Amino acid sequence: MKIKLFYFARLKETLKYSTEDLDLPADVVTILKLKAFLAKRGDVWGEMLMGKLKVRAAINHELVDDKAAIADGDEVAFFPPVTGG
Amino acid sequence: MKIKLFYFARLKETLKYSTEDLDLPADVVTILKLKAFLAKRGDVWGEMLMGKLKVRAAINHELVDDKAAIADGDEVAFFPPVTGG
Amino acid sequence: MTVRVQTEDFDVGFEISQLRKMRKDTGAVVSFVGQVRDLNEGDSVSQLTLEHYPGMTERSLSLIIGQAKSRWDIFDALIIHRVGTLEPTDQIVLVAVSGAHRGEAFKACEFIMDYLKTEAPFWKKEVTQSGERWVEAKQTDDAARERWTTTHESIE
Amino acid sequence: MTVRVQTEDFDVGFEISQLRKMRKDTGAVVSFVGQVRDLNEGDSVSQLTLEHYPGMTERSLSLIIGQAKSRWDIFDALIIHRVGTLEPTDQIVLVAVSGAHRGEAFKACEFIMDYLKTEAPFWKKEVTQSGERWVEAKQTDDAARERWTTTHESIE
Repeated sequence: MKIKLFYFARLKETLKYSTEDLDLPADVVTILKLKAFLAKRGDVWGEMLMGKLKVRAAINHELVDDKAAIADGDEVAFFPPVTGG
Repeated sequence: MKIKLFYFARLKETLKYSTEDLDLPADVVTILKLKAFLAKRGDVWGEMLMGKLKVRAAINHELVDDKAAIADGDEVAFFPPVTGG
Repeated sequence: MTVRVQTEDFDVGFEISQLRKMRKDTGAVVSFVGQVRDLNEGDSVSQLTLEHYPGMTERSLSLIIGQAKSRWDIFDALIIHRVGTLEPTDQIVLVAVSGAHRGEAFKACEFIMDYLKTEAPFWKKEVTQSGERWVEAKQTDDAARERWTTTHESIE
Repeated sequence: MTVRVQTEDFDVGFEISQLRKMRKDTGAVVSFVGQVRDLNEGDSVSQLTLEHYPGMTERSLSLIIGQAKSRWDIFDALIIHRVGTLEPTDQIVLVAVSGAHRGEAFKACEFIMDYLKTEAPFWKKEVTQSGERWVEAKQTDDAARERWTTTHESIE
């Protein structure tokens, strides 16, 4: 399953990634599983995605929770709670 | 007791008075008594001040009710409910 | 605090900008602009004339701002109200409130409008197809004002 | 409905005036202008950089206006939000709502701001004397948004 990933704000800065294309293993089918999958990349990934920091996710520009299902071709984004306005 | 009187909006238009100086009899000491005193001037005065029309009053630029006491030198005004904004 | 009653039009952008820049810790300016509608009580309106009670008007508007300032943590407030003859789409009134944060500024601005509508001595006469008529005070305006006294806690 | 995300400044007076004149039966335009404060969490702020999620930002702002339109009897709404580097007293955001009457326009405008603050993908990084830092989301913003769902009836 191929997806496009985006990171914003503190996540982008710390992970040093703003976007990447990924081909996910068959069992990575939800946001929570995607976080766990990325966390395996190492310390800073685990800290950022599975640590104390609140992380919000979007699929195809829509806010979703950890249980949301990911489909092939989706645009997935991870970012901290928003602070606009 | 000398007062200055003002009328606004529909009252001014119907009574054909915008302002007048009055020397009140000794017993005309409240807004209600002043209304009754003015109503004695004739039909349109009675209709306007003691009739069905809601009349609001101010003494020295402050909204007051019928029981408010009038003092020598006061500026008294009668007008319909306000409709600004 | 600024209160102006005038026949001339006003520049909303300029006024909001002045209020905004007055302090560098201003975070929010909430404003209300009232416009003459071409429609009232189902009739089309071609003209509106606003009369007021000079002296009392300025006093009551200042008192309303004073009340808003004592109730909410706002920095400053401005009211400009036009009088004289106006036409549909003309601006009638501007209320603007500045503060550190939006919640207080929103409440204070709406409070000022609700009190202005029921306490400030302005009267409107409108011209419709069937002639001139005085605009009647609305019960909905009294109700809007009452909210601030009776259910104050739930509004805040 | 207008949604714009831009680095350039905006002209509040022009935008409000456009919205106001769109319909001759417009009676009220309520607006909110947000400004960069020189102070946050007790520290003086010299600069602010706003990042956003292009595409999702526009979508979420449009959805927020759509929700406001479905809940209140308003005519139209506008959101302009700046991104990039800003300084104290710079304008950040404009929300303006037009309608026949003020009550609905006030509610819709505040609703849009409360949702924008908690749902639109913008992030602020500020420069203080002690360096750069990401601005933390505020619980008061979450609480402000919650009002529209949990105590909806008492707010209206």
